Parts: sequence; structure tokens; C-alpha cells
Amino acid sequence: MPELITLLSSLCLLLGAFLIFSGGLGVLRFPDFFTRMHAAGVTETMAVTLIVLGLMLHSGWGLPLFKLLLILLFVMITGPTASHALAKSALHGGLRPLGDDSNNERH
Amino acid sequence: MVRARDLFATVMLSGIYGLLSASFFILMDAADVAFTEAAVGAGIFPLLMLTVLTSVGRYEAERRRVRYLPLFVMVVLAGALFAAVLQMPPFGAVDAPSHGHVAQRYIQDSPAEIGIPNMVTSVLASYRGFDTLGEVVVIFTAAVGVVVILLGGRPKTPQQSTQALMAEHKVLRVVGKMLIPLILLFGLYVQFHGEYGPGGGFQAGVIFAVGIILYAMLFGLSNAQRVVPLGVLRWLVALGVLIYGSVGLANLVVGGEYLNYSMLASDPVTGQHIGIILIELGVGITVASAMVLIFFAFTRATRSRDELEE
Amino acid sequence: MILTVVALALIVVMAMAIARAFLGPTIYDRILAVNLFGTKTVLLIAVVSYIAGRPDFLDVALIYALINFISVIAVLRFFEYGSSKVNDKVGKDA
Amino acid sequence: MADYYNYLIVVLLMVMGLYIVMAQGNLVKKLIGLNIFQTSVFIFYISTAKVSGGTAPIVIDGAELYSNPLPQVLILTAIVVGIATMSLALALVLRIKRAYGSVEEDVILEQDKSC
Amino acid sequence: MLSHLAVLQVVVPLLAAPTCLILERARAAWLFACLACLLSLGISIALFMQVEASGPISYALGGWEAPWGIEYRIDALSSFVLLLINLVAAAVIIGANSSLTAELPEPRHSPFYVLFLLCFAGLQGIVATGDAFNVFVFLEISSLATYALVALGRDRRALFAAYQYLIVGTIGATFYLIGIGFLYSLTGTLNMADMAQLLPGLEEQRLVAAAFAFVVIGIAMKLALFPLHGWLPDAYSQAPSMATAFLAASATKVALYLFIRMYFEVLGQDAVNALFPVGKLFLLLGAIAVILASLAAIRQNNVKRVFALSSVGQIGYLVIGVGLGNALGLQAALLHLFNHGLIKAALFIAVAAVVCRVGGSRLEDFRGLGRAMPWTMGGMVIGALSLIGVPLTAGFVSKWYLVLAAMESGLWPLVALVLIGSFIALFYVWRIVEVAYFQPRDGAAVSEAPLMLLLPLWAMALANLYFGIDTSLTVGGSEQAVNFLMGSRP
Repeated sequence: MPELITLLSSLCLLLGAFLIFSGGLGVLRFPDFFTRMHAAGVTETMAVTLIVLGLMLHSGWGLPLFKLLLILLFVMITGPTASHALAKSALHGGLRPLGDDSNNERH
Repeated sequence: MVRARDLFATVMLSGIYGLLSASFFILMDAADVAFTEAAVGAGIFPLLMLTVLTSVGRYEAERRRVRYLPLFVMVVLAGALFAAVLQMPPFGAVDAPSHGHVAQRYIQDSPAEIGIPNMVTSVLASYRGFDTLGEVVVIFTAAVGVVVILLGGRPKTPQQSTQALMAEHKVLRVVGKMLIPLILLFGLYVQFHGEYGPGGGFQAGVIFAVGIILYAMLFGLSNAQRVVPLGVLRWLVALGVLIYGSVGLANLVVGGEYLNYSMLASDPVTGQHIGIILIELGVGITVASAMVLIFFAFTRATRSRDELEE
Repeated sequence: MILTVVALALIVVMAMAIARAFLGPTIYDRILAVNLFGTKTVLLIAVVSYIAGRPDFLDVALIYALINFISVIAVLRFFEYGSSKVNDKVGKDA
Repeated sequence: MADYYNYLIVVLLMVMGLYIVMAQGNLVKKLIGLNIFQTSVFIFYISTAKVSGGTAPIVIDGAELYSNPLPQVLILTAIVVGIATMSLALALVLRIKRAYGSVEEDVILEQDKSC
Repeated sequence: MLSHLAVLQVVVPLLAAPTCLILERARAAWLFACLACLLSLGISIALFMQVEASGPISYALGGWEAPWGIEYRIDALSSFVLLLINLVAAAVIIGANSSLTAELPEPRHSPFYVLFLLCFAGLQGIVATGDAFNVFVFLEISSLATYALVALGRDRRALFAAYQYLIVGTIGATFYLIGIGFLYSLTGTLNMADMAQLLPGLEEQRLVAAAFAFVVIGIAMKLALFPLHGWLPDAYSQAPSMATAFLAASATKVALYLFIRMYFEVLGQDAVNALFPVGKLFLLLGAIAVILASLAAIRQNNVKRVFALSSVGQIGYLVIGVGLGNALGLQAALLHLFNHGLIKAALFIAVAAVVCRVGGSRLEDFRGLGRAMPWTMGGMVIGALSLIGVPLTAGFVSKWYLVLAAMESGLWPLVALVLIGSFIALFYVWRIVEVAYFQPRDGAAVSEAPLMLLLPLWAMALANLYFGIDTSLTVGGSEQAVNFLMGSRP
């Protein structure tokens, strides 16, 4: 049983690391703000869950497990809200997504 | 950061700089310091700078030409420092003099004498308790100074309720409502957990302040001030310092030296516990109310100026 | 061993975030970069605390997440508030 | 030489911070320079505290070698002092902006000379 | 309770400040502040007696003995300086209420007292403590309180002056912090006496020199030594006059005290001079300070700036005394430290009285005040005479010792310099006296200053005279301090 847990945790961690790397690359390479936003969003939510899950499995029962859960919960709440607020204020500030031809009538 | 003319970008970069230095502290095994640096360097400092920037304007006047005199002085200073620093004991050397002598005592004896695992808190509160009293008084001075400079003496709670600008951010408000109790709870946890892990009075105070500031940002200053009126804050700031000082005086009356907690209870170790918990409480109260007072003063100063303009 | 790989990946991504902060054409890219940087620091601290075998560093990671959220909110509030009054051109960076 | 990197970084940051404070005209920019200068001093203190192989100064049955807690205590106080000075300085900047209408050093100086 | 006097000295004003904040009304805050200052004055006198009788007092805070916990060491030197600070503080606080009603709006009175008490406690904390880092903490408390006090000034220039002072002060304090960091990494302890034993044995002398250089630069900024004195004239002329009276008489003096303790006790005079000719550098800087500052003082038309610049000049004298390096030179410096504190307190309280009645401190406001405000101007003249160093005044005693010390070390140009300095001082004082006494009063009739201001003014003026004649206290005190300092360094 314990080897399965360590295997699972290392699997999650690796997957998480890969996701982060791809997200980071996306933030750099994407042309427009909103696409970068998407890339960042991916890393913020998915990768965080994977890595924290991996850490949880790695740490076993105890206070650290609870703290990790708390962190996961917290990031889960704040991550999307922050991105939402960011997108909202970007739109409010007059930034238009690329290739959005509908902005003339909506203005 | 030296080049950037846009002040806003500089503030953001200094936020990252705060985070970077805090994570550096983590690598250097300084959990408490990282905790504080994160809360202050990446939290409060950019927050205050942003409130200042709202009225000071984002852009610097003009790009300044490189001034040669300061540059020359800096190069000379750097050269001298390099030479001097090379004589320092190598980084991380176990036998360096600074680890010997005094510090060994803290590491060996503090668990026995004060009985709490977190040595940093034990040194902070008991061995060098007077420094921490000085630290609390510094925060108190800053709060009084800011209130005097910005609000001109007695802070008055505003009567009219200014509609918060973030009104249309429904999502943020809902999330805020959920988060703020969690933050305040976390602040309490850090406050009383100071002996066993990283944490303590100061960090807890900052977390409390951040929680209230978040409330003020989301729901507008006036409702925040109904929750925590300025008059009460003034009392709290003074109260914290008085708690700290009077614990010291209590030791005096009971017979020990100033700030010597072992006299408080029959057995010295429990005395230390009582003393440290009370001290941390005093620090927490002062820091939290000082930070909130400073933040309210800043927002009122920037806001009232605009009402005059409009 | 796996943890060090993850830590390395995190550090690389943080470097990318800083690059985005410098390059970012619009101000919002900068905010995004800071936000990204913040969440990655949270993870880095968590991972490092496990490498060093000291589980009680997680409080620091939690406060990072909190501070990161607050600074993003503060920046956006500055924008709502700043742009309407200081009426500078949003998006056109200095 | 290799293990002196920390101190070299500290010296570099210190010099950069001082340069910003001296060369920049904008009052707010000066404060950021001051912040960098102070943070570099903190990094210096903490790097003297690290004992290679020692863990953080929180007693756990496992470890026996600890980093030195004393500089960390000093830094905790120094950070508090730093933020206190910064908040006072920012309050002054706000009032100067309201009184002089600008935050540029040379604008303020010739306004002083004129009146 | 008697054995706890050392710590009560600092704790009384420290805890009086928050209680002052709670008392809303200005009058109650003022009364409470007076009470705290008088109590602290009583403690300092008792301490001075105790030290004179039984030698240095060592008080371990928190029950942990010297190198581990923080230790308060009150020896001959610190009790002498403590006495000065308390005398000046008591005088200033008594006159503060009436002077403030003229200058500050009502809601700002109680914060003024809070900041005043904090600055007072901070300065005492620096003098009383024997722990290097504790000095930094209390240095910050007093500096923060001073920046806020300076920013309270009416004129908008006060804000900029406070900002300049803050930048210079913070850099100075951080330099001091770096200096301690070096010393700590070498010796492993923060207690000054402990450090003094460990330092000579070290072989990394270059780092000790760097540490000392940082500490000296840091203190020079707080001391407003010649090249770094830019902030002082603005800060002191813009601050509320009562705040200036207290600061001019004590803040720079405490910085000099700190320098003397570091230079003589911790690092050892000869060890430092071997690395870097500090003594000669100080002689040079002091000489320049005396000449240039006094010359600059002549051209000013704001009386506060005249006395602020003359303070920079007088600091030059102090620094020369320390730079001479012999026992007599140090004693002259200590004497001048004490007397100059009294002189500046008298002069600035007089200016506060004038500002309180006339509303400005420009030279034209002083026209014809000799007749309109005889008591105030009388006090100012006595202070001015003491500043020049006319025989029978305190100023003369310290200048006389300075001349003796200069002659003993055979530096004749220094003696000439002291005399020229006094002559220039005479010149700018005469400008004020001439305006006050020999020009007719054209503006509105002005009544005499309120009694509450005259009382401290004349207390200080008489102190100037008293210490000019009966020098037992000052010379005796400085004698003991010098023996202690010289004695402790083999």
C-alpha cells in the first residue's frame, strides 16, 4: 500500500510540474492579454490541485495534511476570483480581446 | 526598477522584490522573518504605496539623466565594501564566532528555561523582551505620527457614507464575505501559535489588519469605519503598549527585574509562558490597530482631497 | 527527488513570470505576472518546506496566498479608482 | 570565494538602493530605493545567521544543529522599524503633494525659493 | 524600588506617552506630560547621586544577565548626559502649553505631547542602554517622533524639511545597523562592554575598520557633522519652536554621547587611530563646521535659522574636543555638551516666547522688543552671552577648557579658531540685540510673554549663569566621566 501512495504522489507532482511549465510557457508566448489570462488560469487552478494533492499523499496523516487542505481551499477560492476581477477591470479599462469583431456594436 | 519611469510598475516590481526576499529568507531557515517580510514587504508596503499613488499620479516627471556624482560615490563604496566583506567568516560556517558565545546559550537553554520550541519567539519575547517593547513603541509612534500629519490631530469618523467604488464587483464582495472571517480566524491562530511554530504577535497583528483592510476595500471606507471606528482604534493602539509595559511593571512589583516573567507564577517556566502570551497579545493589538489606523488615515486623506476637487 | 524536480519547474516558471512582468505591453499583463508569481511562490514554499522536512512552514505558504490575493485586489481597486481620476491612457505603457 | 556570494549580493543591493535614493528626484521613487537598501541589510543579517546543515530554530526532536536565532530576532524588529518609517514618509509625501501640488524634488525646491 | 531606578528612568516617559494619547483634552495631556517629566527629572537626579556615590549601575532586563539579555549600564558618562536631557525636557514641557496655543491648532496639542514624550523616552533609552541593538531601536523611536514633530510646523516647508530629515536619518540609522551587524558577526555578542573585551583580540582588523566607518558615518548623520548637516537648519527652523528648543538642546548631544561611547569604550581610541586617523579627520571637520556655519548664520534673517546654524557651529567645537584625543579635550567636549544644551534651550525658549506673542521669528519681528518684552529679551541676552563665551557664563567655562586642551596638545591654530568662532558668534548675536534694543517698535504693541514661558526661560538663563560660576557639578561630573572612559581603556 505505501509504495502505491508514493507512486501516486510522485505521479501527481510530475503531472503538476508539467502543467505549470506548459502554463508558464503559455503566459510568455500567447499574443493577447486574454489568451495569456487563460494560460495563467490553467496553471493557477489545475496544477495547484495536483501538486498539493501530491504533497498531501507524501505527507501522510497529521496537522500538515490539514494545513495543505486549507491552502488548497484558499487558493481554489482566491485564484478564479482574482482572474475574474482582473478580466473585468481589463474590459472596463478598454482592452479588447484579439479578433473580437463584435466590439463596434457593443460599445 | 531603477529605469522604470512608471511608478506603478515600480511598485509592482517592489512587491515581487518583497516576495523574492521573503522566499530567500525561507531558504535561510528563517521562517518567522519570511512570515513577517511577506506580510509587510509584499503586503502592506505595496498597499500603502498604491493608496499614495492614487493621488500622487502614476508617472514620474521626466527621465532623469544619470547623475555621475552619486554613481561615482556608489562605485567607491562598493569597492570598499567588497574588500571588507571578504574578511567575513564564510557563509554558513558552523564555527563562525557569531554562532558561538551568546547564541549557543539560546539554542541549548531556551527550551529548558522557557519551555517553548520556537526559539525565535523565546528570544524575542523573553531574553530580549525590551527590544520588542521598543518595537511596539516604534509602531505606536508611526501610527500617532501618521494620524497627526494626515488627519490633523483627533480623527473624526465620517458621517456621510461614501459609496464604495467597488460596488459593482458583486463577485468580489461575495468572495470577500466568505474569506474575511477565515482570515481573521487565521490571524487568531497565528497569534496564539507563536510559541510552537512561526508566528507571533506582530505577524498576527498584520494579518488582522489585512483582513480589516480587505473589508474596507471591498465594502467602502465608511462601513468599515462603522465596524472599527477611529476613536476605538486610538484606544486600542495605546492599550497594546500599556499591556506590554504593565506586564513589565507587574514583574517589578512582584520582585523580579523589569520584564522578568519567571516571577509571575510559582514555577518559573509557567511564569514565562504567561508573560509571553500576554506580551504577544499586547503586540498583536497594537500592531493590528496601528496598521488599520494608518490605512484609514491614508484612504481618508486621498479621498477627502478628491471631494474638495469634485 | 521528485520534489526537487517540482521545485526546479516552479523556479523556471517564476522566472518566466518575471520576464512577462518586464515585457508585458499592457499594465494588466504586469498584474497578471505578479499574480502568477504569487501563486507560484506559495507552491514553492510548500514544496521547499517538504524538502527541508519542516512541515510547519505551511503557515507561511498560506499567508502568501492571502497576501497575493489582497495585492491583486488592491491593484484593481487602484485601477478602478486611479484611472477614473488620473485619467491617463490605460494600456499604453510608459 | 564561492561562499561569499551572499555578501556580494548584499553589497550590490545596498549600493543600488543608495544610488536610487541619491539620484532620483521623485520622492516616491526615493522611498522605494530606501526600501531596497533596508531589505539588503536584512538579507545580510540573515545570511550571517545560516548554519549550513542547521534547520530553522524551532525545536524538533529530529534535528540537533540549528541556525542562529539571534539575528532573526534583530531582523524582526528592523522590519517593523522599516515599515513604520515608510508609512510616516508616505504620509509626508501625501501632505507635500497637497501643499506643493507635485512630488518632484526640484519643483518643490524652486517653489521654496520663490516664496 | 530604589534598585529599579535605571529602568524606570526610560519606562516612565515611555508609558506616559500612550496614556497621554488617551487623555483627549490638551490641558489634561499637558498636565500629565509635566508630571511624567518632573518624575523622570527626579529619577535622573537620584541616579546621578547614586552613580557618584557607588559607581556604575548595571541592571539586567528580564532577569537575564549581561551578554544574553539586554543590560542597562548607567555610568558616570550616561548619568551626566541623562541629567542634561531631563533638565531641558522639564523646562520645555512647562513652557509648552502656552507656546503651543499660539502655534498649533487645538486638536494637535495632545499628539504633540505624546510625540514629545516618545522622543524624550527614545533619547533616554539610547543613553541608558548598554546593548548595541537596543540603541538602534531607541534611536528609531526618537527619530520617528522627531520627524513627526518637525512635520507639525505651520509652514508647508516644514513638511519637506521633515522629509529630508527622515531620509538622512533613516540612512544614518541603517548605516549604524550595518556597523553593528559587522561587529556582531565578529564578536558574537551585542553587549557593548562585552564587545569591548572581545574586539582587540581579533585579527580581521579591516572589517573592524569597516564596521567603525559605518557606525561613524551613521552617527555623523544624526549628529549633523559638517558635510552631512544639510537637514538641521531647515528641520529646526520649521519645527514648532518648543520642539526645536528640546531637540537643539538634546538630540545632537545624544548622538555625540553615542559617538564617545563607541569611540572610547567599545572600539578603543588607540586601536581605531592605528587604522584610520579619525582624530585628525574630526579636528578638520570640526574646524570647518565652526567657521562656515557661523559665517552662514550671519546672513540669515530668520532668528531660528541663526541659532540652528550656530548649533551646527557649536557641534564643531564638541567634535574638536573629541578629536583632540587627550583627557582634557574629552572633558572640554563633555562640558560643552552640557553647557551648549543649556544655552540652546534658553535661546530657543526665548524665541518661542517671541513667536508666541509676535507670531513670527524673522528679524523684523524682533524690532523694538527690548522694551516691549524686557524679561524675554533679557533671558535671550544672557543665553547669547553664554553662547559667545563671555566670562562668568557656562559657555566660557567649556571654551576655556577647550583652549587649555588645544594648548596642551600644542595645536595653536585651534586656539585661534576658538577665538575667531566666538568673535563671529558675537557678530550675529549683536545683529539681533541691535534690532531688538535700538530700533523703535513700529508694529502693534506687544505684551510680555506669558508667565509659564518666562519661568523655564529664566530657569535656563540662571542655570547658564550658575554653571558659569559654580562649576563643581559640571566639571566634577565630566571629570568622573573622563576618568571612567580613560580608565576603562588601558
